[in-house]
Amino acid sequence: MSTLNYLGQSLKNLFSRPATENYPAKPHIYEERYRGHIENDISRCILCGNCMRHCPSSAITVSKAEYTWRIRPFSCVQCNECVEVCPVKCLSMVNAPTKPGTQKSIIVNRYSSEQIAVEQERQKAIAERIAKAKAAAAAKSPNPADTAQASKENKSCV
Amino acid sequence: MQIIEFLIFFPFVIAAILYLLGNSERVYPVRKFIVKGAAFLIMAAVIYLAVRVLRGQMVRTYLEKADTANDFVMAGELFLMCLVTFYSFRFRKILAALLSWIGTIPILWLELSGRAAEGTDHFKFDNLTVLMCLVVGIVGGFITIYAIGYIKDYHLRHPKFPERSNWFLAMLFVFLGAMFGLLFSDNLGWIYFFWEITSVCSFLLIGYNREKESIENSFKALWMNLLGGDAFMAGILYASLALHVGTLSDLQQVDNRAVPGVMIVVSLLAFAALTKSAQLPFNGWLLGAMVAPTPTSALLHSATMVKAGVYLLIRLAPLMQGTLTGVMVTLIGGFTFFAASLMAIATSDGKRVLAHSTVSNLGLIVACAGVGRPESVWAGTMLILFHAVSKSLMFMTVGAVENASGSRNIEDMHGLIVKLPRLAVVMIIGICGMYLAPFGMLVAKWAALKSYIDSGAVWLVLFLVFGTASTSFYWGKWLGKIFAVIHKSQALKDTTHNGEWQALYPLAAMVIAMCFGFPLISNYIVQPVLNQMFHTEVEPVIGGSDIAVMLLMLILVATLPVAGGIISRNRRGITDQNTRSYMSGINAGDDRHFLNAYGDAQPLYMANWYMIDLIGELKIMKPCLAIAAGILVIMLTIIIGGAI
Amino acid sequence: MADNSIKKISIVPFGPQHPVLPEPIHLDLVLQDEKVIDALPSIGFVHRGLEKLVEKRDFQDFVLVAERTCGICSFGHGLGYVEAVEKIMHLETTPRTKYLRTMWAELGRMHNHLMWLGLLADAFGFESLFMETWRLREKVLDLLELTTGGRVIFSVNKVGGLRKDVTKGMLDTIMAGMTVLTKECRVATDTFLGDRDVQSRMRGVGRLSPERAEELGCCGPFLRASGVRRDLRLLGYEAYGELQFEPIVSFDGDCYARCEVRIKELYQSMDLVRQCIEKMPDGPIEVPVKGNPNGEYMARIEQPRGEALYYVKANGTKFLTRYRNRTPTYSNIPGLVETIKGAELADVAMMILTIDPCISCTER
Amino acid sequence: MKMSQSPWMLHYDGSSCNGCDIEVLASTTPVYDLERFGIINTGDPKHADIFLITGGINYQNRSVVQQLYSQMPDPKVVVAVGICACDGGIFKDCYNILGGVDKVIPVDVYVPGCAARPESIIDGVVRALDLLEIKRDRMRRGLSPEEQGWAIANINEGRTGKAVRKRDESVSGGNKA
Amino acid sequence: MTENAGGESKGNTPQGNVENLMDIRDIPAERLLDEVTKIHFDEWRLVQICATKIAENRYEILYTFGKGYDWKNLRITVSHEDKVSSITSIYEVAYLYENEIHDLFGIEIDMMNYDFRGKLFRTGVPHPFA
Amino acid sequence: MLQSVLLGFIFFLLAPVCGAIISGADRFLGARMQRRQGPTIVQPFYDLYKFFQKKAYIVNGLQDFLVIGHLMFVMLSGWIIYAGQDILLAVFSLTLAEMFLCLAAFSASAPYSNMSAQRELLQMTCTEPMLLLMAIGFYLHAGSFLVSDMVLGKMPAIVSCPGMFAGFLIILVIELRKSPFDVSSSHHAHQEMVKGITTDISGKLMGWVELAEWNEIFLMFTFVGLFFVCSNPWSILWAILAGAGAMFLMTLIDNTFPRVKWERMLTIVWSSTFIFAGGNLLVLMLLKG
Ligand code: NFV
Ligand code: SF4
Ligand code: SF4
Ligand code: SF4
Repeated sequence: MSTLNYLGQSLKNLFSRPATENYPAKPHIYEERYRGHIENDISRCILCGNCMRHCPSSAITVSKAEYTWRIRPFSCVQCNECVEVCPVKCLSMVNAPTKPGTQKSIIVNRYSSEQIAVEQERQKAIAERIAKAKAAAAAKSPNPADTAQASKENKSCV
Repeated sequence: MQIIEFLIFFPFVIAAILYLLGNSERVYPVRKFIVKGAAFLIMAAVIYLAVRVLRGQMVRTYLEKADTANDFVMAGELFLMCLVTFYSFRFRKILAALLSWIGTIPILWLELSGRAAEGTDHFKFDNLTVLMCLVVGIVGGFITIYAIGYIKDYHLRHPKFPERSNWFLAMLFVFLGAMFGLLFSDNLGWIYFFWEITSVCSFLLIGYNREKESIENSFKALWMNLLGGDAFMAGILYASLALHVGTLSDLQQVDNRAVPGVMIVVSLLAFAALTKSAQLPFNGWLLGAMVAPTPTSALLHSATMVKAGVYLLIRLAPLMQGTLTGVMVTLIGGFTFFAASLMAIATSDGKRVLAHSTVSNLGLIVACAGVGRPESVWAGTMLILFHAVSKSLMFMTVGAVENASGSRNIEDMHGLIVKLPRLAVVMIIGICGMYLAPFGMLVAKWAALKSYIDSGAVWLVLFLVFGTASTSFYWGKWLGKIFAVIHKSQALKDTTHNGEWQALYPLAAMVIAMCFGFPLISNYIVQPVLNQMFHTEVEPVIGGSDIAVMLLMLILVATLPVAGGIISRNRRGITDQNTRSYMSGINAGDDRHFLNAYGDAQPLYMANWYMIDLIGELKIMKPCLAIAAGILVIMLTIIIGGAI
Repeated sequence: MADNSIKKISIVPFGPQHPVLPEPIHLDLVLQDEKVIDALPSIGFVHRGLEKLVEKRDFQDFVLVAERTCGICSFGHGLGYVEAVEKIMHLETTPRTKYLRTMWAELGRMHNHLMWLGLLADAFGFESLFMETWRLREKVLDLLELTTGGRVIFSVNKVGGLRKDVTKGMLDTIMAGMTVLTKECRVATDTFLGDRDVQSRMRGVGRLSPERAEELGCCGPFLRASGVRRDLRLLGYEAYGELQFEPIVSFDGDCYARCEVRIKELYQSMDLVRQCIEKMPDGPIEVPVKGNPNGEYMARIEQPRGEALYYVKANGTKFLTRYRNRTPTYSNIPGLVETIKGAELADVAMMILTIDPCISCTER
Repeated sequence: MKMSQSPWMLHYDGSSCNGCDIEVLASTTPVYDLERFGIINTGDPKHADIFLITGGINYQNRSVVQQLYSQMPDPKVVVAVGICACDGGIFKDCYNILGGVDKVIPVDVYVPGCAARPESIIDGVVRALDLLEIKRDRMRRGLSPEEQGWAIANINEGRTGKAVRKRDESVSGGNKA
Repeated sequence: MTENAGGESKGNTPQGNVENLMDIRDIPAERLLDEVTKIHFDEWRLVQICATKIAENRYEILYTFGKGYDWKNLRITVSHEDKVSSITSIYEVAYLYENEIHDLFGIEIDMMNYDFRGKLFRTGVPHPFA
Repeated sequence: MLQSVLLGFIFFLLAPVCGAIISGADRFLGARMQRRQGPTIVQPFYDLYKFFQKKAYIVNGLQDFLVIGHLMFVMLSGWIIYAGQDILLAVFSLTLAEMFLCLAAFSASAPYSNMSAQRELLQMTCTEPMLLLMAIGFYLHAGSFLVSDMVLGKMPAIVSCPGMFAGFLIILVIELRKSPFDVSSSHHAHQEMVKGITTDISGKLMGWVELAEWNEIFLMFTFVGLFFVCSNPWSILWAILAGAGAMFLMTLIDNTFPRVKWERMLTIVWSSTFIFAGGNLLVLMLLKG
């Protein structure tokens, strides 16, 4: 037992440099692994919606019809789940956090016009194929289950 | 000087009338008229007397031969003894009777055997007398006025007590008469007689309810006071037989260096005074006396009777200066001041706090008297004045609050400023008068401190500073309770009678007026007392610039409400909006409830600090009594042994 | 008429918003002067109902929710949940996983204890000590951030293994960090344990006897400070069975003892981390998970605050029937209420802190 | 001199997981030291200018949050720290979570992150300082709270236990719908 | 206690084939107090109480007791109509768990020593787990 | 007379500035002792400016009036000292000022305000004996309570009153609301009393309290200085140095002690007052004869 245990430390602290990082003036360097925010390389994204389904805080909305991949950064808990489930690994966790804002923004990634064109092309092709297959199947035997099977397979191989 | 006879006899006459009137409903108006009339007459008389004496600056002795009166006094003493004996046997408290016999029989023997020393005159009055008369007459007068309304309410609230209000009022007047007698008498025997009347009066008044507790307490008061009376008697005996001195003024003339025996007398009288002013080993009776109806407490136990003790001490002050007796008295006084103020912290009953505070303040005065220097006597006298007015005001307000709200517990005075605003303001004035800076008591304390330092009494200084600190604690928290503003609480019905207001307002006004007027009081009333007492021109105790600063403080305090008014009028300037008080974010709609653990609105209750476990009466009363008793016994032994 | 007519009891709310409480808890305090003569807790200001989310999130994703039960012992929550599910699915994780999990759990304990020390210092009004311990805590957080990518929420566990591996360089950094911390923590911990004034605040305050502590269901350091030697790490889950350590007990049962236990645990954790790194095996960090769990199990692990239970009941689908988490604070609350009674108001904050309450854990 | 040079903050933990909570505390400690900006972490709403809330709003703490907000003297800003405070975060589907702080009081700055980093908190607070200045000017010009765009949560009167429950239930119906 | 009748526990669960990895003994609700008294007499401590909804208006309540590092569980099955008797008279600390069960599941618990009357958690939705 | 009145007004000029600088320096040094960068030294001015920019939400109509009373009497006691008047009256006036603040807290009738008002009263009980004894020490040293007599003395008061000085340093900790004796209200964030007596005071009103506090701080350091000044003009330098030293000491103490509980505070302060100041008093009185 003793008194004034901390006196020395207080004095030492007084004469040593403060531990403070001068943050806004001196930018912080984030750890490489730090989970800051999600970015999507939309050119590779296939809008499969896997990320949307797995996101625990429903931050991602994928809309095939609009060719958009939306994320609400003010809802994203940076769990990295979407990155892990993305089949084409187009998502990445960037190590800088989202800046605070006065509004809860939404980031919308939309296919570029070329991409849309390509995609539309492909959709059309698929639709044609399906239509063809359907017609063929209908001609053979009208079994709806098979059709569904087929369409599912189609989807996943896109 | 018929006025003296008037002051002594008139109250007795009124008492007799009041008693004979009985207490049926019919006589109330008459009685009210008589009491008020008598009170105002007494007040007028003392003021008249005061003006005359102060203008003349004279000391007058009076009534050289008074054989009939002497016989009368003897008869009276006998009567008192019989009365006490009767009551003691009736309630099986033989101690009181014994003490009474011990006190009375030797005196009677002394008188009858003719060995009593012949003094010069039986009556004497000087500025000190007049000052005390003013206190007794004016404060006492207001208290009697207050008592009429009070006692009526009291019986309404306590139907179980037998109504004897005629007797009650009569006793108050008897007491006033006795008090005047005590003040004017110079003859020690007479002083003793009146002294005993006050003791018995207080005994009777304390036992007014005739309950078990009040009877207990009344006998406690009686035996303690009679014990003091016995010491008084012993003093008279010694003075008469050994020194051949029969009057107070003769006693004062004796040179205490030449005649060491005089210190025995002084010590014995001082002992008597200590019991009467409820100093520490004897403070029990004053605390017990709080069972009596409030006017009793106000009159006997704050304003007047207990002042008889300190009055005597102040008279003896020049003799005590620098002697062992002085040391004894200052020690007891200082210690009482400190200990009683500690005990007051741990008390929540309003009247009991007042009782402790009275004891504590009397301790201060006693210590002042014990020091015996001009400044200290000045301080003591000022303290008597301010204390009498403020304390009786406090007692009466507490009584009125009790009548209106049903409780005199300080805890129940929470938010009094909203509940009973008028009484609260009066009470605030009273409390401020008791201890806050620019008010009277503080001025006196300033002087007391100075004189203690000058007299070199280290212990006394320490007692004073620590005692002052604890004093502010208990007054502060009381004041805080009053000031608490509870959101949305309603005013209670103020049942205070007109008659009570007629006493409260003037006294409150007096507290304030005396604060502003203290330089005048000092100059015209107190300073002459000192001059007479010390037979020199005593320098003004408090300097000019100090007075200026004190007045400045007063003016600041006085302008505060005005400033506050202006601020409140332009509320937008300073404050904008009312909000709820902070309760960790769970006020339930108002400032009085919060959401408790069960999710219900729980009324908030805030109590004051009492530190019962640290300084509660149960904890420290006994040690304090032991210490004080030890001091007394040891010092008395040394003094008396030394003198003999 | 001695003072029996006295009303000297105040009833005041303590919390939910109160500067000494980092988290909302509410106590109705009944005070006499400042002595607490009765206290009644109420909780629910942080109740979110996350246990019910198992019915909406699949059992793999739910670990992300589970670890967000609490930002302080988040690693443990993830671990407990994952353990329960793995047990039901009869999965045996790889050795490296076990060691890494153990290491992180101990790092988590360190950051928790340092945080707690700071808050305790603050509760008895020692601000500079608070600053000091939190400065040290930042170093632990840096290590955690380096390895997991999060400062308080780590998201490294998953059913069957880990999401992230740790490189050799990182392990070295941690090793170095431990050395620095062991050295730097000394001044602060010595002040806690040695300073007379600090002791005057803690010694003899909030005593709890071992029998009573058991009866009230206390756990963790709170219990061990009362002299009961119970530390669930001795069960040997994950890699604990292979590490050398001895549970820390103290016998006074007062605030000082609790502080002592936690400080010793702080150093013990440093040691355990070192042991983990030294023994760290190589190998894969996950095993494949097939199918859905079916069954029930109650996993129990030693969290920084004591034993935590994770009850999982699965039904063969990917959504669980029930996930229940009984946290150490939950079972410590009766003990807290017991110790608060008779304490002083000034001690209440400290007393609340000496059980190291975690309300988010408690209320889930 | 600017009033934003001395913003005092009040921190209240809503239904957070503590993660953001300790990060807020951490940002007052040596490494981040909010006091550089004149910020004092006060525990008293009546002295505070910035209201930092972590965690979402649940049915029990919503009146607390509103009350604390109403006890802060104008001008004041609210900073929601962490995803939970922004919109309920990972718990937004829980039965007892109403959502973000903006469900009950107007929020001025949202600080994202789970948990929000001290750096982000500093950014957010610095952001709030400008708003504080703007609000002060608006207040000076005598705009009423409504014109200033703040909804004063009027929760002062008549809310004893039962009333709270009732109102909460009715609101909850609306929100969930 | 290991004489755990696996069959019994299967009977209670709708899925039927839940594998039981813990030491659980199913008892009828009426016997609860007797059993708990016995356990208390053997100096076991109460570790936790937990309720689970197994079907519409069917709940099982799991009482866990511990002694050193050993644990054992009792389980009763109740519905809203039943009144579960409180074990607070035996284990005083059970009040938090029982209040919680009452608040979240709407199961009536009789004679608790601290009854928060459904205000422990004050949830927006009454009995969310029911 | 006029001269002294005018001299007293110097206080009104000096106090806000010096008081603010002192508390700013304290905050700065304190931060550095905690290894933080900390605010700038002029931070208190920003704070005050901020307070006056804010609205004041009051809980009742008495508060503003009582707070103004507090400020007025703190200023009055400063004035008394600088006008060379009676130091004892300055102490009394300070007590009155404190009482006003307590009442402002009491009037809120709220739990934390009320409890800290009780504690504040207790703190006053702790400090008052020492303040009075300090005045007495000065009296014994200079032969009068007048500050003007004291500063014109040959010797500085520290020569005869070292014990008083030691005792005063202890209560200075209370008066400056520093740990370990910051039981009623603290400058640190985490205190069981929330913000102590000022808990229910907000906005502009808080500005007045803050201003009063600067005055009080400056007054306290004036007392420290009074121990060192004498007729020698250089003594003023000593006084300033002593003030600076005391300030540094206070900051250091603030950062090396935990807060004590009230009972311990009472015993520590009263016994140290009794021993240091009482002993000093005894010696002085014996020397005087
Ligand atoms: N340790 C821990 Fe927890 C868990 N489980 C507990 O009460 O902190 Ni938030
Ligand atoms: S999972 Fe990957 S590919 Fe699929 S929508 Fe999301 S980002 Fe695009
Ligand atoms: S990181 Fe997590 S929360 Fe964020 S978008 Fe991806 S899955 Fe959703
Ligand atoms: S945002 Fe994340 S870290 Fe912050 S409180 Fe919510 S869950 Fe916890």
